[in-house]
Amino acid sequence: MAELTLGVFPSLVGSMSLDFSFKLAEAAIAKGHKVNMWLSGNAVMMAKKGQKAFKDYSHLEKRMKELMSKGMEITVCEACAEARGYHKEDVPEGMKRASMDWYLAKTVKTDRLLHIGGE
Amino acid sequence: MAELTLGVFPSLVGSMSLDFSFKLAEAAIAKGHKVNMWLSGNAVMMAKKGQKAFKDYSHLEKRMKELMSKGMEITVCEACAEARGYHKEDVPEGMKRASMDWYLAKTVKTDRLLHIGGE
Amino acid sequence: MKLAVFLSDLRRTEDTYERLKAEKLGVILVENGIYHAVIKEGGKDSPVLSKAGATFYALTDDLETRGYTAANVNPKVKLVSYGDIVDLITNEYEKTAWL
Amino acid sequence: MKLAVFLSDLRRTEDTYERLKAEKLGVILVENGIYHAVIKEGGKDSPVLSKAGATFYALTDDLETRGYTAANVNPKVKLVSYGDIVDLITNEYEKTAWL
Amino acid sequence: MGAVKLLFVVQRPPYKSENPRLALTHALASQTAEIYMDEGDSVVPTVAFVGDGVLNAVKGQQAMKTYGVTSTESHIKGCLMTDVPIWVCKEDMERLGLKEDQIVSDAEDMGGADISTKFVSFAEIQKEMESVKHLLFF
Amino acid sequence: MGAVKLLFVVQRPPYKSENPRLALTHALASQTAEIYMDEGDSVVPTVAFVGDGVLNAVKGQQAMKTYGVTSTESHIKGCLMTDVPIWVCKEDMERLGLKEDQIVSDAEDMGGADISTKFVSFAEIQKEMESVKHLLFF
Repeated sequence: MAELTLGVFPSLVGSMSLDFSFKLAEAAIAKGHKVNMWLSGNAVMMAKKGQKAFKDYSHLEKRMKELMSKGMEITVCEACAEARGYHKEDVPEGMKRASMDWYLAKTVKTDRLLHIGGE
Repeated sequence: MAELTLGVFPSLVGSMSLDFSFKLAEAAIAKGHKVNMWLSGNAVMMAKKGQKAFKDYSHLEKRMKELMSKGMEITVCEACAEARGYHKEDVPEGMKRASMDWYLAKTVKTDRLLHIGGE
Repeated sequence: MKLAVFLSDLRRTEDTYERLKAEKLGVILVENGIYHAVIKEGGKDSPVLSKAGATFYALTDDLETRGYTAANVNPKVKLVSYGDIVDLITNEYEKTAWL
Repeated sequence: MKLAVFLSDLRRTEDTYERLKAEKLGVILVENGIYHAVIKEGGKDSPVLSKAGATFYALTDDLETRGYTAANVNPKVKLVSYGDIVDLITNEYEKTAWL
Repeated sequence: MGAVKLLFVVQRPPYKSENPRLALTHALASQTAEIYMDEGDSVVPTVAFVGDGVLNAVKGQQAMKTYGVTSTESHIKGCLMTDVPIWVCKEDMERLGLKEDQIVSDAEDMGGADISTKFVSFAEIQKEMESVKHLLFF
Repeated sequence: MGAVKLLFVVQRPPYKSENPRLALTHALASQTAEIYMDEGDSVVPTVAFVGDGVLNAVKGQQAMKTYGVTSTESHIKGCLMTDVPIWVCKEDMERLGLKEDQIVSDAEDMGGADISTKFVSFAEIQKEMESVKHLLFF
């Protein structure tokens, strides 16, 4: 089985790139792969607990926790989070915060990297 | 003197549309106009206190407070804020939260509306 | 190289896409990229589908989200699931580029 | 109508822009829209500047942010400050459209 | 001021950002804005889809099934149900190869609306731009 | 694994989103990533500007003066100072009418870098795409 690393940079509520990333991670884990996820830029929105689930918006906290319970490592960019006012106490349980070198280091051993940039 | 209403929908840290909006508001107030600002979509990021000021990111909380002290009304979309996990206690002092009808109602009397959409 | 390119937009990034070359090239249409599989602007296939030697895929979920079904899809394009994309990027291609 | 159009991007929204008409039309280039005032792609002026009957403005702050100065600006385009934009939209034009 | 007309112009495709949906929810909010207004004032919105924005109005959107989110389609139906006019640009439909039967035009599954989607030329949208007080481009 | 090569490709203009800047700060993070890696492993990044992305490399950016934020230019200089190669696509410069003297090429105001910006053809970038382990498009 392969190790897949996803770097997710775009998105906020409303764009579907974060949804895409979590669905792809779910499919990869179902096939027995190891998945790492790095959230930077606007994707650090996942580092804020207590998001209200409206039908108009995708709500990914529950799915994220399931994937973490199945071994997915998920880390958000610490500076990107602080710049948005998301602090340590806001982080959902199991998620890590780190600087960008965490992501760079993951690229060394991972078999595949899917880096989702965009605007 | 005219009344100008700005509706600001794009942006997060990194895009410059919010910076644009606040600078334009500042210039309008300096000329004696009345300014209202509606923040929706990703622009509701202003409804979160405690954003760390990094040089890499624009940091608008201080300017926002100055403009409010000069009479600018600023209101954020309540649902957009809750969907991102920004609650009542997160709102900077002086800023209001309301539903979209606040913005619609402002369009009736305002002389000019600049609605900043985008992606 | 064996490269899987993801296109997630209807417009832009065309000039990088046009110039990119790969021994084996897969083009995976996701999000608003799926419009390239279903729209014939001015009666013509999307220029995206004219990339020589490429194999084209479109994500069914993203097609359905936007109101399209298999019946609308250009015959050059294969429909895939999330699981299929995982297989493509782990087995068929070695590198990925999300344009 | 007297319309002030804001362009904030280098690409896109062209088709709406091309079709828009106004008795009096001001085109205000802000953010990445300023590139239309300074870049000659393939040696030519930006098609944005060929809009008939329009008056063109570019925001100096946004020009300087991106490394350009008055010396680079197409002679069709007037440089403006934030204060000038306030005057334009309150005195010269009646409606605004941020494309 | 009486009744003030607004034109919401949606020019970008759906699901890339929340803005096309926000155009619809904001137009809908015209119905409840009176609490902030003086007696006799009101807001009268029209929503026009132009350019790639017409893709927002393609029917059969399965966003709830695939991603668990409300589709843009259902927001359009919500507008029709509350008499907010929905216009779709004919020239852009033609350019993108879209037929009228591919477009959301009523809200039968919500009980039926009194109005249906209007297929208009850009010239009609241009005329509306001239007649409204304010323009909101999304 | 030894030294693993990465190519960061920036294809969009600056200041519209933070991504072009994040490409540069992430490339720079290769310098400090060892703490998470095994002995002997390292990451070797190259940053290439292509398409409209070459506009990131125009010199004289006054973002600190105008908006109080670090310019993309200063991040490019930061990369040069720490020996992260910066490449700019020649064909795209030509298309956009940019001359070499308009492009950030050294970091003299930061004390001077040992390397300078390389002006390359797309073919060279293509070759680098083939030789690296992973691609990161911004």
